[in-house]
Amino acid sequence: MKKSTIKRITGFAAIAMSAAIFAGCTTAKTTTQGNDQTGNTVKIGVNMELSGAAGGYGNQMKQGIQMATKEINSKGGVNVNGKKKKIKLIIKDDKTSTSTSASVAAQLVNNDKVNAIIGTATTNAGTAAIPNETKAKVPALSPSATDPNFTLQKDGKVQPYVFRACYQNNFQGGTGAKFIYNNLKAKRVAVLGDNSTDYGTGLSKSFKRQFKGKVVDTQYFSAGDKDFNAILTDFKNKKIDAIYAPGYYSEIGLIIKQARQIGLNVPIVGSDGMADAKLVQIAGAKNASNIYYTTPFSQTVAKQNPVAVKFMNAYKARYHTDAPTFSALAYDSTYMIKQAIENEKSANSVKITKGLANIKDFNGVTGKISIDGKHDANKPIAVEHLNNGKVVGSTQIK
Amino acid sequence: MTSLLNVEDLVKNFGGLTAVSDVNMHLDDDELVALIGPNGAGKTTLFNLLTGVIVPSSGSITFRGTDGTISLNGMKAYKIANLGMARTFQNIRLFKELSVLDNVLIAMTAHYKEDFFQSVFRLPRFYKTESQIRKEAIELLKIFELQNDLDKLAKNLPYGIQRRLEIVRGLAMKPKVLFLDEPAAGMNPEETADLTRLIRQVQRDFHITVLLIEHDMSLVMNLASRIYVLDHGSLLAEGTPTEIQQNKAVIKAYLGEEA
Amino acid sequence: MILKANWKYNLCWLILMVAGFYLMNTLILVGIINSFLENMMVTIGINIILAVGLNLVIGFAGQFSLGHAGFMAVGAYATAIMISKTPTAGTFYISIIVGVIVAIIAALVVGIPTLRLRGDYLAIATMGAAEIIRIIINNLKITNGPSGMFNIPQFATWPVVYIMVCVTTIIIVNFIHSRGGRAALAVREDEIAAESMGINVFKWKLAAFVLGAATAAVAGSMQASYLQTIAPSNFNIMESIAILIIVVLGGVGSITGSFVAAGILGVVDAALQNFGALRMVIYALVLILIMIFKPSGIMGATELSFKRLFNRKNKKVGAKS
Amino acid sequence: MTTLFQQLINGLSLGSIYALLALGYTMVYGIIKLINFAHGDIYMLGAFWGYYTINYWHFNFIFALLSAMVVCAASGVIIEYFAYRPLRHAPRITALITAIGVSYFLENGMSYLYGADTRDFPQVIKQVNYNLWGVRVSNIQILILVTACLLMILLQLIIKKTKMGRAMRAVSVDPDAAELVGININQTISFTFALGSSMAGAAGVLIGLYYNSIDPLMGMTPGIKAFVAAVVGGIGSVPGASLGGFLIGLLETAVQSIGLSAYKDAAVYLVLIIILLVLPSGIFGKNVKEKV
Repeated sequence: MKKSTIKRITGFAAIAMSAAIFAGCTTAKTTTQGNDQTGNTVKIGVNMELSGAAGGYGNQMKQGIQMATKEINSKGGVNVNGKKKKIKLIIKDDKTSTSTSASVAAQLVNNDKVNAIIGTATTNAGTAAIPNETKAKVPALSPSATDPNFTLQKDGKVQPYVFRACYQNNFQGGTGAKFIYNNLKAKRVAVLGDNSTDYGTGLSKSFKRQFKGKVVDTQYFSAGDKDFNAILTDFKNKKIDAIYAPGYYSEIGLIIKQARQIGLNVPIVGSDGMADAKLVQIAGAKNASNIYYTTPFSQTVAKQNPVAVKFMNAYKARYHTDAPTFSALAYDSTYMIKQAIENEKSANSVKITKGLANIKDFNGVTGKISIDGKHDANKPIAVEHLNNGKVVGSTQIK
Repeated sequence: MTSLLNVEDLVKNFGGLTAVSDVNMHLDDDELVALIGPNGAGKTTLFNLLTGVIVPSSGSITFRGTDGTISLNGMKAYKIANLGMARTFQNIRLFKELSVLDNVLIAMTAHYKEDFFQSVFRLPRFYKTESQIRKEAIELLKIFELQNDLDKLAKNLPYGIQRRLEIVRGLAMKPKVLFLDEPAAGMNPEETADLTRLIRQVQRDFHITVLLIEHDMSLVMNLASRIYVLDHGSLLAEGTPTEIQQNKAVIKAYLGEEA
Repeated sequence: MILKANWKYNLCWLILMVAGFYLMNTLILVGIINSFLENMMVTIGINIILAVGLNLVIGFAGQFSLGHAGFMAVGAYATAIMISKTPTAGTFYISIIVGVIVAIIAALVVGIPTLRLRGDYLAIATMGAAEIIRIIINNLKITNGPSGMFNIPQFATWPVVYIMVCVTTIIIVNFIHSRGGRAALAVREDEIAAESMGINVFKWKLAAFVLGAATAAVAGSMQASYLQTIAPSNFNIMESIAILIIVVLGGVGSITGSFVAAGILGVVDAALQNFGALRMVIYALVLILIMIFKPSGIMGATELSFKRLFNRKNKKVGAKS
Repeated sequence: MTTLFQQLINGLSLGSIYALLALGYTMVYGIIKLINFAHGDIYMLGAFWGYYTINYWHFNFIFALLSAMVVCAASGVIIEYFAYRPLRHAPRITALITAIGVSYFLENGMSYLYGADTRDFPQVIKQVNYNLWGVRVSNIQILILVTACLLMILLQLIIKKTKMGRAMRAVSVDPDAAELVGININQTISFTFALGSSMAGAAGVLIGLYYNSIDPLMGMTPGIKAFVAAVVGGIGSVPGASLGGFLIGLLETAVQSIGLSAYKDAAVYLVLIIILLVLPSGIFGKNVKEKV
């Protein structure tokens, strides 16, 4: 009787011991020099939210990446140290799930041996992929992960293999705060943010931190909500000068529509998640007046930017609709990787990482992009102004 | 000495319907009492009241426990069961998907202790209690000739054996009173004869009080020392089998006016 | 007598566990299992812990809970918060215990009122409770709101997860085959009969529910520290449903089934990554078809049992001689 | 005071949407005890049908609404026939998983075929706001409220007064006994699905028009809320579903108007749990006790 127990306990001890010993072995062996470029292609992995909660945005990004790749390949490919290599995209779906994103990243870097990764759309899925990317020394460039700490390690040092092509929340939220206070001269503001993503809450928080006037009320909604009448009715009674509403166009469009219908006509200021033609379609052109949003991808600014004009025309020709910001950001991400390869004259993943870190004044659809020491994308920011559903002006914010 | 179980002025109303009204009865140690009555007389309702499945509207039920008399009114069914009252069900309620042995072991739950850590980490003490309790269960099953069916699922047993297992399961609780709800229902004469022997054996060997609901008069008259007759929720008569057989009111209730 | 018979089976299980461990270890050392496959296996392992715990509640105690992800969240955040503050292996193991304790408290708070409900009503109430837990986490400062927490130090390497899968499974299987487990089974089979057998139905329901919640917390701790990232959206209704799917697909009331289904779904999930938007369509179709053609799940209610294997062999030998 | 009334209107209009969806849940659950997770997605199908027929076939509103009801009724019947009927005697949890599978299939199938983007619903009825003593009501809000109430009354009449309704009630109480007295169970269940799904189809078009925004995942959140509403009202009961819907709508509005918008869903679930604890089968549900 005693025997079996003792055996069991010793057995457990054996497992635990060997676990401890072999855990050391297994982690010790992973010292690679990154993934080299092989054959006639440069492999770029796409770790993207193609299904699940952010599936809609992920698919827009996929379109941008595919467009850029097609363009590059039709011109012969990427110039790797004098030789033209075609880009091979390996697109995988992470379901908007952290665990799947980690698995996708592992598969891309280990099985497919990609040289660089574009993705993910959301911060949460992105951070889950970082350990696997770092282990394999493959850079990941996210078109739209906005959390300020996304590119940082716990101790505040930069994540060596993680980059982003978009603004981080503090910058964009701060810009919104400055614009509302300085340009709109609004002193009493209500915040209505998307509480189901880091994007909406992150912007709300940084806005509140940096706004010099008074934030009268802060309310939240979740992605998928359709009825905002209760909150807006409440806002209407609070004598506010403006609403700051960071979120995506699908909900902000409804907020604009419902605010105007209950006669709440104060300016509504949002972020680049709003910069989509669908915003006006959902809100209704008549309602989409007195609307402002911070964006890198201003349609008016874009007219002076040949890269952007080309992109917008190509997008419209292919998908029969105005290009969404997400597609533009993903399109830029693809070209940034191309630029990094050509600058470093190598498509080895470690070299691409170095190339990405050194990108300066890259001419993208979303403006002149430079990667800073925190691997954030620095680019000019503009505030676009909508009236009757049309962009009537844009203001550069310094 | 007071009776083992004492029922006074027991009433149960369901909405406007009185299912049991002003029932007085008592059960003494070691006797076999039958409860008879036409269909819908409230026999099973009375059982449910006594075992705590339903709560009486008024009246009292008291039980002589080890330390004095306890009122059972409003007590939870499992607590009443643990005082020493076991029962079977009219429409057999065995744990169908479990083995014969498990059915009996479950009934013994209150009679042994197993600490969570003992059982989860399979400490020596666990094996000790487990083997002891199994031995006990198997011995009990042996008495009722079920020792060869230990691992069979209860639902796969023949009907008569299921009835028998339900009685064994009740006995495994080491009860002071055993309530049997129509144990002979659906049995052929041969099975009924077996059952009669069985109940007698139970009462003799285990020295417990048995209260029996039954329609089979031969069985009742054979076994019971006293009989209660229930009709329309109230007690019609009480007495020995011979007394009941000659009671005019009872004959009337059973055979209708013309008798 | 029982003891002698039992240690043989126990030894078999022990050998199986150790052999599994060394097999996996060797495959990693020779490079057959790379970090992608390791990732897949760890995910499967975490899902096994979750499914086995939920199977205890649904399959063995017969209580339809749809709130498993809520308890997982409790464990995940306990670990994430604690090891982000003090990143040591010791803190990690303490954080698992803390997660389990908090999950037990949460399970008591949720279970004591709701376990009076039956069937679908219980399901919807537990689902609501889990959502409440998630919404609270989503709005707290210490949990970093919807952004979730990342850069969590990795202490849950695959051997840790492997051992946790073994430990939680042993605990639950041993619980099922003991006094408490039998009482829970009686509750599942027939509450009224169980009550009249002197079984405190509510107590055993609650015990199973709490034990299930505790293992879910362990799974949460593993996930937080293995993935190094958690967010409230990982623990929504869909996650609870995903765990339920594993349990039902494997067979309600079969621990072996939960293992098999978690494995199959893990492989299918990894294989479908290439299908983009089509993946969930395929997944849904597979799910519907399996349910229609195998309504009781892959394993039904049967278990892999060395005892039965031995007995079968003995019977054969007996027949020959 | 005006604000209070305005919020009341907001709550009622939100509630009428939940009520409309809850009706379908309650009917299907009432008859085969299945939480039809795909119900919210049938509502989505209705909205998309309206979107395409109005945009491309230039249906007028009434015709789009009626055709959406027919199409959704048909898809409900087809889903029941292929996915649920084979499982009628299987464990209920199996049927539930199948329902979840169907829901995933519809959501992701639509995303795959038509894209996961949000799109704007054609505004075939011009929205007009009426101002009554400072309280604003739009014509579409009134339309939805009236439709919800009319459909509820219609359903109640069908269930209480028609032969089919009697059959439905019989099947819901005891399918075996119903079959013995000559009721065609398959037909009755199909009819129930048709009826419930056509409600969802109507809701899809109306809500599409009201909010002007539809997407393949639009059925998920309201679907769960509507189910909660049905449970609160007492699942299986038609007036209960409507009452539950309005209750949830008002509650959400109240929580948001006092500034706790982040906890609005938590409040809904909390009230759900409390109501179930006091009334274990919801407000109008019958508490069936097991006979011993």
